[in-house]
Amino acid sequence: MVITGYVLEIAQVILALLLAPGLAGFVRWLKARLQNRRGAPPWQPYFELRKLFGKEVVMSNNASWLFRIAPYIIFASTITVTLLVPMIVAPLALDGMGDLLMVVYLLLLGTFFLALAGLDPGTAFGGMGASREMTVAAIAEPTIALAIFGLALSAGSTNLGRIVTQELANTAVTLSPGHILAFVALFIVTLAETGRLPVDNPATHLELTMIHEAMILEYSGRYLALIEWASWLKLTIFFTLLSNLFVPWGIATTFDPAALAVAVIALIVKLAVLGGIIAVVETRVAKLRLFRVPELLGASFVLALLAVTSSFVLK
Amino acid sequence: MIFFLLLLPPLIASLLALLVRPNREFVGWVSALLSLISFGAAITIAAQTIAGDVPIWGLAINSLGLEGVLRADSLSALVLVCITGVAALTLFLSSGVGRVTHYDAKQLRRYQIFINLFIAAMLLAVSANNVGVMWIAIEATTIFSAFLIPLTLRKTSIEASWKYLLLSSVGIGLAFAGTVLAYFDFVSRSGRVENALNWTTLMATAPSLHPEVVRLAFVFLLIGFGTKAGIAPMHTWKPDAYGESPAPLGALMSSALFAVAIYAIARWKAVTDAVLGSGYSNNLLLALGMLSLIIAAFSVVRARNYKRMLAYSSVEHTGLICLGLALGPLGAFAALLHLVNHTVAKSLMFFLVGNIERAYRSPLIERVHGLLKVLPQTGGLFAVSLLALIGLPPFGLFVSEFALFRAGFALNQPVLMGITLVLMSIVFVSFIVHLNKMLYGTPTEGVIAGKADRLWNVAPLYISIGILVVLGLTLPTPLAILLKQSVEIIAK
Amino acid sequence: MNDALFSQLTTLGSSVILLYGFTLLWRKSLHAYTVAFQWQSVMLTGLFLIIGYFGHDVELYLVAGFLFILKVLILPRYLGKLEQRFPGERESRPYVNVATSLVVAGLLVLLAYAITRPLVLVSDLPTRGGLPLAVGLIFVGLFVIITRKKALTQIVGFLVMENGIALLAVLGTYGIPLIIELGVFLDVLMGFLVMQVFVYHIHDTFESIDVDQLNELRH
Amino acid sequence: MPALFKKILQTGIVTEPLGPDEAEIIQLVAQVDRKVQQLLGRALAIREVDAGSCNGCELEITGLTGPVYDSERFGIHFVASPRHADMLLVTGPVTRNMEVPLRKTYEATPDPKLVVAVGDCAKTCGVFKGSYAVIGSIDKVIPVDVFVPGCPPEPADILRGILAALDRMPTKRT
Amino acid sequence: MTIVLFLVMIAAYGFGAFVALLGGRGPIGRWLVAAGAVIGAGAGCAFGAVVIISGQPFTLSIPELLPIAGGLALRLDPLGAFFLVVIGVGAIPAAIYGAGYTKAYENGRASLRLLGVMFNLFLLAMSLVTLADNVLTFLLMWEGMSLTSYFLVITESSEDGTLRAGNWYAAMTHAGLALLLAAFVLLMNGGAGAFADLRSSAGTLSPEARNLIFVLALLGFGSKAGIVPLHVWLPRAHPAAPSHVSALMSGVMIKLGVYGLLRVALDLLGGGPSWWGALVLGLGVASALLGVLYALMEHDLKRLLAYHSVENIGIIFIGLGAGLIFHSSHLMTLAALGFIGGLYHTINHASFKGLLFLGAGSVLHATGTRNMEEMGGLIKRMPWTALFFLVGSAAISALPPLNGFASEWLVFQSLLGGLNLPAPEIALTIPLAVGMLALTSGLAAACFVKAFGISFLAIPRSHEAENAHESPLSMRVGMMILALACVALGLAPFAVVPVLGGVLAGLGGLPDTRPVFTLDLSVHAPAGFAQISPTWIALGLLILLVLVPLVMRFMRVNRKLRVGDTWGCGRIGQTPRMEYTATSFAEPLRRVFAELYRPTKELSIDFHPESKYFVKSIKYSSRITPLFDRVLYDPLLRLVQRISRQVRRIQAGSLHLYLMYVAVILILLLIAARWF
Repeated sequence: MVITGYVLEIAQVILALLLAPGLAGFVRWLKARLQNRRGAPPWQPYFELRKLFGKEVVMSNNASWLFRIAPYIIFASTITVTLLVPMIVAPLALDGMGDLLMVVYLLLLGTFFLALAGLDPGTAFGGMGASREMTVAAIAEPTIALAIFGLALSAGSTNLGRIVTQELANTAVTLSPGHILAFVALFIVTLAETGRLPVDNPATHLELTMIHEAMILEYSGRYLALIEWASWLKLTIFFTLLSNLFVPWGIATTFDPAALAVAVIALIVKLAVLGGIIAVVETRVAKLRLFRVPELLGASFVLALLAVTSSFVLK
Repeated sequence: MIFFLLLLPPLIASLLALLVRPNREFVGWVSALLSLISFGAAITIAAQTIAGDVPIWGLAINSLGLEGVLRADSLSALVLVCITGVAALTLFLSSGVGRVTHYDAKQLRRYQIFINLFIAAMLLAVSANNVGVMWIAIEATTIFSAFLIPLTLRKTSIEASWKYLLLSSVGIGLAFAGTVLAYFDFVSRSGRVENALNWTTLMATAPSLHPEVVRLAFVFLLIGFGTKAGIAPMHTWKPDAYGESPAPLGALMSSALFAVAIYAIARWKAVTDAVLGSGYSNNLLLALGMLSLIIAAFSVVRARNYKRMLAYSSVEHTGLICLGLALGPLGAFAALLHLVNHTVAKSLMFFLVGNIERAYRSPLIERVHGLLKVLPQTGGLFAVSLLALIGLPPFGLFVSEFALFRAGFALNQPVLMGITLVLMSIVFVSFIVHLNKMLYGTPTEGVIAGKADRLWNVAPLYISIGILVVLGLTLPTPLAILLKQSVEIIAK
Repeated sequence: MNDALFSQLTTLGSSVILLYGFTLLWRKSLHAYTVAFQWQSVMLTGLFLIIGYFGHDVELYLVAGFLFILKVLILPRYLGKLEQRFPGERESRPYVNVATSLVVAGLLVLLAYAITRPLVLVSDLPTRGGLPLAVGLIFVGLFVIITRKKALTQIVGFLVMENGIALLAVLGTYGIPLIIELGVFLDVLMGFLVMQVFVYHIHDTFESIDVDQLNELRH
Repeated sequence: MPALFKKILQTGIVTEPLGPDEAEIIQLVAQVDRKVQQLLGRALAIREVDAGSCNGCELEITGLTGPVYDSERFGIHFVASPRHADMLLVTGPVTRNMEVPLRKTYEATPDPKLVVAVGDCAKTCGVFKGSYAVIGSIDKVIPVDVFVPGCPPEPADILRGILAALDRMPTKRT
Repeated sequence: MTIVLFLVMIAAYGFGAFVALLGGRGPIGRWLVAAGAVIGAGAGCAFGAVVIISGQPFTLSIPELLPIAGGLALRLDPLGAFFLVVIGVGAIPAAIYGAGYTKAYENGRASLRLLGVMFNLFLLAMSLVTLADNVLTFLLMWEGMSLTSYFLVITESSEDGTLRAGNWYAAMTHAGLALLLAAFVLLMNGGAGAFADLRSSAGTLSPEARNLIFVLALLGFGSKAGIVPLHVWLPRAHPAAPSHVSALMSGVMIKLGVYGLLRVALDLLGGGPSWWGALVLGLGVASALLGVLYALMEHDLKRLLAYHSVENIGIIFIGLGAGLIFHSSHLMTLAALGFIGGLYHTINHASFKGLLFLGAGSVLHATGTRNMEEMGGLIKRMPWTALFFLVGSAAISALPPLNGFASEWLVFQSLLGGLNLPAPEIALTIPLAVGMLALTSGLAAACFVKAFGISFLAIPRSHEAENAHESPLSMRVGMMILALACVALGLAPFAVVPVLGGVLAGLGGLPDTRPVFTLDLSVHAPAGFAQISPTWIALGLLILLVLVPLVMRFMRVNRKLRVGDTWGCGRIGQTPRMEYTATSFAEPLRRVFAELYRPTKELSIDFHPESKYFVKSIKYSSRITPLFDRVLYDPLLRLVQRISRQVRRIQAGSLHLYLMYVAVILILLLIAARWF
């Protein structure tokens, strides 16, 4: 039983790694369709990864060892997060290894090194990207913390496994106003953290409007592959959090194969739905000016604060 | 007998200086050595009072009022030790004693005559039992010191002396009026008695005196002796006189003379309290003490002249001591301890300032830079003693200020103490700022260290620092007893 | 009868002494000040004698003698010397003009009356009526010192104040103990001498005995 | 918002389907696909370099990314950095000022990489020939795999050129 | 045993100070001075550890000294012992580092004698603060600590601005002492002031008095700790002081403010109403946020670090505030969690901030500048320093698995416990604190990306940075010790948390929480609320960091790597002027928080005389005056100056006026005496 748990952990990581490019590709495909284009197929990102792993790396002569280890740290920290996020089964065997705060800070670890790597070659764009990325990350942080608080308030824990099981046990919580507000707040943060419109345009070619892309302009080959993969993984993680923490239905609470199968399907469906929402949103909205982003995040903070307050009042 | 050992040495020294003309170096040495005898006598008196004796001496000549005219209880002993100690230090460090001097023989002669007379007058004031004699002696200190301020006749020194002289005379005149009023009260109650002005008699009669008269009398006395002590707003002579007087005189005036004036106030306060209870005098002292603190604190902020800055520091400490005296036995203890500490620290300060002024030929802060480089000994000592003066540990003033605040808060005066703390912080910061300007930076052009900065020449000052540290870390038992007994005398 | 006379005499004497104090306020020449002080001291001596006589205090005669020597003979003589040294000096522009000075002095005497009320009530001496006048004289002396510019005037003011204190002492207590009195005289003399020396210094350095020139030391 | 999506639904996909007249392309894609997948997958990242063009070619290249031609469906997309690129799409004659940048861009691109020169100018310098500001054709500065003729070439031509270049990939592998 | 360690500690510091007094120059002199400090700190550390482990307090009383208020009384209980350990943790590396760092002073730039004496005495005074067991002893040591550190701050007195920094430091620290004096004297209530007496009599004080004492103590200790708005000395004094001294002051000394607050509020007063905690919490939040916001705007590396000290003290205070709030509601386990979070952050901050200051010192040593805009590319020239600084940066940004995360997690958890509070008005402020704490840590990460990225990465921005060199071994060893401490403290919260629980047990009625926070490789919040294991996370990260390249190799990923020019859109040359600067890095946040910063801008354009369309030169400058300088200190200073100008008029030079004062006061007092 214990071993099954650990096997499932590893299986979940592999599943996440496999799903992540597909999710990104799906969003892109859907966006293309919404732009009345045919677009690349959803599995296009897999090809891109494969291509990038096959290419050489060209590194700036100004860059240092930090530039070379950063992709591994980013990738490793993101995978570590997937060890903690219940995707198909809750609680996970390693649930006690970390809680939501750990998740957030592990992701921040990745962002931290990505920003440093952006500064390392000494280009203006890298610095610009790093500066903006850290600004957005910092301002998004309070909302995340409050959303966590809100969840903890209703579930009585910040460990993800317990939040999920608690909610499954008490479904009334799911549709409470606090929960919904927290969901919206976290959704906005997801847009910011994963570099989606209206905060950042993942498809831009224009350096001056970039955030995430600007930092990785110097990366190539396998390093770029790792970073891209990690960022898709991050998207998947946020989607999983949004879906499994707020709408935990379908997730397995036992290691029963049938339940697990249902859970995988449920997960894919939920990710697809969220991907669809993102695609719709990205089609609908224009990119905000950088200095309007704090207003958006401020709004999400207020939503999260309301979420916590209403949860508290209703408790 | 012991009083002769106390009072005669300075008189002899003065006489010697008068007779030997032109002045020779040995006069200085003799008077310095004689001062040690006085110091020894003061210590002996202190020892006697600690043992419970109260040395007393008088002439039983009828109708002269000289019966038991000299008396030294613990309070006197305490102040006497302070005075003789500072006097010894002063005389050893005076110009013309083994040091280069910039005075001519005539000036040195005058200096030796009057400084010893000045010391003698102070000693007499403190050892007098008769408050009239005390008054006379204190008035005499004004006169003798006025001769000393303008050793070299400059415009500013004359100005300072005149102001000092007139303010002190007026003040002391008012104190005399107060004394007369007290005597008047005594007489109208108990008739004319020759030794009525004896402190012991006054204290014994006090409970039956008329409160309304004593109230008035104490105002005159407080203003009068307060002028001498430099309580605001009668402090105005201090910056001028301290700024213009030669270092040894500054040292004596700021520490010993100040102690004498405080002594007189404390004595009269005891009498007043015996009549009126302590509330009345306490309120007056608190009011004037606070005023002194306020004026001193804000005057220091923008000080430009380091000698005058020290004068304001004196005003500040006057204020503190006034507060202490007004804060019951605990406060009186703190005040007296502070008086001792201040005596040591302030006298020290003036010698250092003298060295600095001689080297830099300017009393202005803005002209003094790189003190630590130019005069390493003096500069270092100056920094240390300034820190001691603003109440930093491990120096005595820290402990006595702590005791003062303890007394204040214990008496439920948090607002007053709070204001005091704020004002003291202002003084502290200002002093640090001024000190930094002087200690560091590129040395001012054309400054010569001279011999004054040699280790040997400042060695006695290390003793002062040592005393301050000892007082900061511990309280020697004899001193503790002396203080306790003194407190019993002035605050019951 | 005797007491009443005594009382009237002392009050009258005190009043005259106070009036001599007022002289300082309306005259301008230094010489007039010296003279006023001299006469005031004469009156004071007389008062000492009266009180000595009525109060049966022999000591007071002695004190009166010293007083006469010091304040009527010695001090005016020195003052005279000083004013001859500086012939041009007049108290021409005091800080407070004559009229105001007189009004203020009057108010000060009134104040003295108010303040010394307890003294008068407490004392049962026939001389008590003069006590307010004595305190008033102290105030007036102080006022002169404050408002007059010449160093010499200030000295005279100071001496007048001293006279006021002596008056207070003699009226209130029939004189303080002799030895103290003598000490006081000595102090006054020495103090005067010092001041006199300084007046010369001031004149030598500032070429005038105007005290308001002494304003270099400030802050 | 509903209005927008209504319009999206009404418009439908505007990307032109690969009709029978593009059979050649279909074939090309099918041929190249197998060969190059090992190297570049079905993903080609292009960095466009304007070495001094009159912007005619750029207009056509932009057309390539638009909904009608929609090069993305082939897995071709344009990137912001040569570091990310597999192919440089160079236009115009090389001007004096663009010589070094062009070379640097080439150096910055990781191997394996391709160069497609678009337009007549790239080969012949066109009307700019002989200008003091022009160095010469693209291949004077960097090795070019395929030239796409035309002034300007149509998007389909460019696409064809890109695919032709891909065909050359295996030979460049060393 | 303990007495031996105590005496060794005193003797070693004394020895260090004595050697310094003899000169302390040359390699041997400097090493002997450092040896005194190292042995002293080591003994102190061991001393503290023994007390913590045994739980037996050490006591020593010398009634002959300070007889005026109960003699010199020393007692080391576990709480003091913990801080003694913190001192050791900061002091040992700083001293080792200092041995190399002070070589630069051999040329007479500063007095090595004064530095050595004060350094050892400073450590001694700090150590004795933790031992003080009565009021006067405490104040004596406290002021001794302030005084010695003041001299350390002005070590480089010939540098511009050092003395002004010293003035600020002296002013703030003295104001603090004044407040503490008031607080303690009120607490003494006329007694002798032994802490045991205060503890037992504190309950008898009136609530007003207790409140007053608490507020005074909070402000007094807060001024040392550097909470907003009393923090103004930190960004001034830290840059001025030699770097190993900054490390000590920031890493250790300001923590004694925390110690004092705990000692007074929790131990002596035994806790109080919940608004005490709320006040501490509020100040903590304000300090954390303002500290990091102003840090972001700094490009002086050491000033930046100093502002981060304000931030971290804020975080510690948030923990303490939460603890006090829970304590007042008798939620003792949660209270313990808050205090543990605060204490844990205390030792963590000591290690990473010490490390960062030492790193900044190395940079200063190598480049001669503290201005980040003149650095860059140092990672290649001083790789060790860069590595250590990176560790410190990651730790202070609370990135797992380093130590900053562990303690911030505890603080977060204690705040999340706020939902258990019975008082809704305070419970509702807690979410806000959570949000602000999160914002703080996010901004801190941003700030350290800037600090590390601009200083160490990319191309050198100045000739000095170009020619920078790695620091000598002693300095590297000093930094290494602290870097290892950061890692160890981050990996072993399961070991640290129970120890802290033991340290707090019994203070103000706190229970022994050792059984609550269990002892496997993870840390638990109370009642199974949450659980993390940084140890496992670190292991996971480590495995993945090895595994990912291995798998990549196995999958035959292209492993070629070519080094080429930086891609600069084809520009001819890449020069430092093209890099992002510290100022530009922080620009977005500066705009976001413009309301707070209120930058003043100055733009002067020099036009060509012929036409204004031709610009000869443009000069742009922008300055930020910190909020409290603007609204509090500048007006205050102006007020003092104004009063001072008025008061100085009293001494106008006119004798008549002076006499008038005498007459007026005489008459006033006579009237008062007669009728009032």
